[in-house]
Amino acid sequence: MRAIVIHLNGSRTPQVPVTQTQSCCLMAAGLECVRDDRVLFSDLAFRLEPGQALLLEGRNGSGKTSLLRILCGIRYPDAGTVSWNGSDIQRLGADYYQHTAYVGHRDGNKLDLTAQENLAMARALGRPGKVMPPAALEKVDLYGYEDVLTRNLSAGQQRRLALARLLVTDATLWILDEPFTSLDVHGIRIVEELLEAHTQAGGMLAVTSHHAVNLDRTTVQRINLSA
Amino acid sequence: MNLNEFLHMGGYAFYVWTSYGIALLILLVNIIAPARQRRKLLTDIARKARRARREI
Amino acid sequence: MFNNFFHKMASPKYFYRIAGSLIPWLAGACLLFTLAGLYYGLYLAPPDYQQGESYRIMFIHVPAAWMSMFVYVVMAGAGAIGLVWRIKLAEIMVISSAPIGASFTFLALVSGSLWGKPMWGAWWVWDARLTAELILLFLYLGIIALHGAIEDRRTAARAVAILTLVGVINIPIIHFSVEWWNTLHQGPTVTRFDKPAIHISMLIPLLLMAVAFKLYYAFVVLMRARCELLERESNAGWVRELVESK
Amino acid sequence: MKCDSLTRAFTLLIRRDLILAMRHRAEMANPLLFFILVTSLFPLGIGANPNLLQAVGPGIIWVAALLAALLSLDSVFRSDFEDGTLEQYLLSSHPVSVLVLAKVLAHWLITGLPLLLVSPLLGVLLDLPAAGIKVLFVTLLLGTPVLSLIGSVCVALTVGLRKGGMILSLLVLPLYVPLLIFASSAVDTAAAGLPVTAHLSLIAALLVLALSLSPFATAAALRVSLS
Repeated sequence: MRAIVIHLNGSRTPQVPVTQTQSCCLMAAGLECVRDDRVLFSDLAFRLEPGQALLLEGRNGSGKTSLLRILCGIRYPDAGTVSWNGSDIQRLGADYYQHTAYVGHRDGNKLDLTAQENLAMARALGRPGKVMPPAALEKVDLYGYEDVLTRNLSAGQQRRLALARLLVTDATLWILDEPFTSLDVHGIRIVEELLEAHTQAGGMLAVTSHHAVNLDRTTVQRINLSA
Repeated sequence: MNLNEFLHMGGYAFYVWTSYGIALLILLVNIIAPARQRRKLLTDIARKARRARREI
Repeated sequence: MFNNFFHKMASPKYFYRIAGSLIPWLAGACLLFTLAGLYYGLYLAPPDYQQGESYRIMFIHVPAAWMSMFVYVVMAGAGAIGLVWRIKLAEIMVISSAPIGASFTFLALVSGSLWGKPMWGAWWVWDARLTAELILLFLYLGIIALHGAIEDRRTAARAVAILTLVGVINIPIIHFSVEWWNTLHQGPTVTRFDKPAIHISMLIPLLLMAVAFKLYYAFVVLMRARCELLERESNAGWVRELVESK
Repeated sequence: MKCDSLTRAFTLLIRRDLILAMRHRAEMANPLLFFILVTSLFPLGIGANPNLLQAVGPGIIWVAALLAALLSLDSVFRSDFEDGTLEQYLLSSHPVSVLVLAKVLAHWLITGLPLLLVSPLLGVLLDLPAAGIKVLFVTLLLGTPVLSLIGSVCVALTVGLRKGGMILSLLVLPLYVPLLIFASSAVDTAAAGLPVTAHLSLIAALLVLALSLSPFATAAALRVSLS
C-alpha cells in the first residue's frame, strides 16, 4: 500500500541531501503508519520548503490525520523519520514547536473563555507573533466578538477562532486538519486568503481537506494516501 | 517417617498442603495459559492468511 | 560484536526463535530445582523447634515474596529501557511480566495467610510485610487493568512502562511507611517472620526453591513474550513464514 | 526573553484555569461538599463517643481528603482533552512539564485549598484537640499538593480512556498510602501531645519528591496518552 507522491512542481524524487540546503525545510523519509494491524501507508517521503503547501488527500480512514499527527510529533511513526532543518523532530521537541502551529480535528478552544482569552492563551503557549488577538480576530472576520464566550459562537465562527490562533504566534509551519469543516463559502474564502498570504510570506502548510483547496499562487504538493 | 506421618505434617497438614496446592495451581495456570494462547494465535494467523490468499 | 548481538536479540524474529529454544531448557532446570527443593524442604529438613512442621510454608512464601519484588524491579528496568531507547522487546517484557508478578504476589499473600493462621491464630494480621505485599498486589492489578483498558498495544505498553516507573519509586517509600506504621500501631508483640539466623538445613531448600522460582519466571515470561510478539507482529513477514512452514 | 515568556505562559495558564473554575462554581464545590459529607457521616455510622471519634478522627479526615482528591482528579485534564486544548499544550514551545505544573497548581488552588480551609472545622466536629487540629492543618497544607501531583500522573495515563474513572482509583490510591500513613499518624501523635517534627519532615520530603518528579512523569504520560 504505497502512497503515490505527485509533485506539481516537477521533480518526482524529493531526496536532496540535507546539507545542501540551509533554508528551513520539513522532510519526511520512509514514514510508515500502522493502525489496528492495518498498514495505512509505508515508505512515504516528501520535502516541504518555504512557500510550499502539502495537501494530503484520501478517503476517510486512509491515514491523513495520522500523518498530520506524525508531522506534529504527537504520534510516533512506526518507521521512518520526520526532520526539521535536518534534525529529527522528536529530538528537537519544543525547539520544533516554536516554528509550528496546529489546528486539529477538535478546535482546541475553551468554550467557557471569550474569543480574546482563547487567543491570548494560544499566543502565550507559542512564540508570540506581531499580530495581537484583536487584529487576528478581525482577519478571520470575528471583529466585535472579542468578549463573547466561545460557547455562544456558531460552529463556523468557532472554527475561524481556532484558525485565528495561527496568526497570533510566529509560526512558519501550519499544520491543519480539515480547516474548512463547518465553514461557509465566505469563511472558506477568508481562510484560503490566509493560507495563501502565509505561503506568500515564506510560510509552509500541511493541510488535509475534503474540499478542493484553491491555492493558485502557491506551489502545492499533493499526496494521495488512498491511491 | 512413614507416608502417613509425612502427610499429616505434625498437625499442620491443612495449612501446609493447601499452600503447596495453591502454589502448584497458580504456577501451572501461568504455564498453560500462554501455551494455549500461542496455539490459538498461530491458528488464527494461519486462518487469516488463508482468507487473504483467497481474496487475492 | 556485542552491539551486533544486541541488535539481533532485539529483532523480533531472532528473539522468537531463541526464546523458543531456551524455554524447554529453562523449564527442565526449573523442574529439577523444584523437585530437589521439595525433597529437601518437605522431607529432609527437620521440623522447626517453635513452629513445628508449619514453617515448611516458608519454602513457598518467601521465594514468592522475593519474586514479587524482583519481577517488579525487572519490569521497571525493562520499562525504562523501552521508554528511553524505544525497544519493542523491552515494552513486551514489561507487560508479559505483570501477570506473573501479580501471581507471585498473590501466592505470597495466600501462603502468608495460611502460615499466619496457625502462628497468630488469625487469617490476616496487619503485619508490615503482608500489608506492603497487599499494596504491591494493587500496584500490579493497576498495571494489568491499565494495559487492558488501552486499546492500542504500543500506547498501552508505554503507558504501563511509565506507571511501573512511578511505582518503583514508590515501593521503597511504601515499605518504609508501612514498617513505620506497623511499629507505631502494633508494637513488638506480633510475631515476625524474620529470625536472626536460619539453620543450614532450612536455608538449602529455601535457596533451591528461590532458584526454581527464578527459573520459572524466566521461562514463563519468555512464553508470554512470544505470544505478545506474535499478536503484535501478526502482519510481519516472519510471522507469515512461521505460520506457513507449519 | 524565553524565560520571560515561559513565566507568562505559566501564570496565564493558572489564571485561565481559575477563570474557568469560577465560571463553573457549582462543579468546583463538589469535592469540597463530598469531603464534608463523608467526614460527617462517620460519627453517624460508628457512634458519637468522643474518645472513639478522637481516636479515628485523623484517619477519617485524611481518608476523606484522599477520596475527595480522587473525585476531583478527573477534571485536571479531562475537559482539556475533550476540546483539544491538551494537544495545544503538547505542541507548545514551552516545556510541557512546566505547563503541567501550572495545571496542577491551579487544580490544587481550586480543590486542595478549600479542603485545607474547612479542615479545622471538621477537626472540631470530630472532637480533635487544638494541637491535633493545628497539625492536621499543616499536614493538609503539605499533603494536598502531593495528592494533586501524584494524581496528575495517573490521570494523565487514563485521560484518553472512556472508562478511566474506575482504573484511576486503582492506580492512585495505592500510591497515596505513604502519605496517608505519615499524615494521619502525625495528627494522632500531636493529639497525644508528642512532637511531630519527624512526621512533618517526612511529608515535606514527599512533597519535594513529588514536586520534582511528577511533572516530568505527567508530561511523558500525556504524550503517551495522546499518541
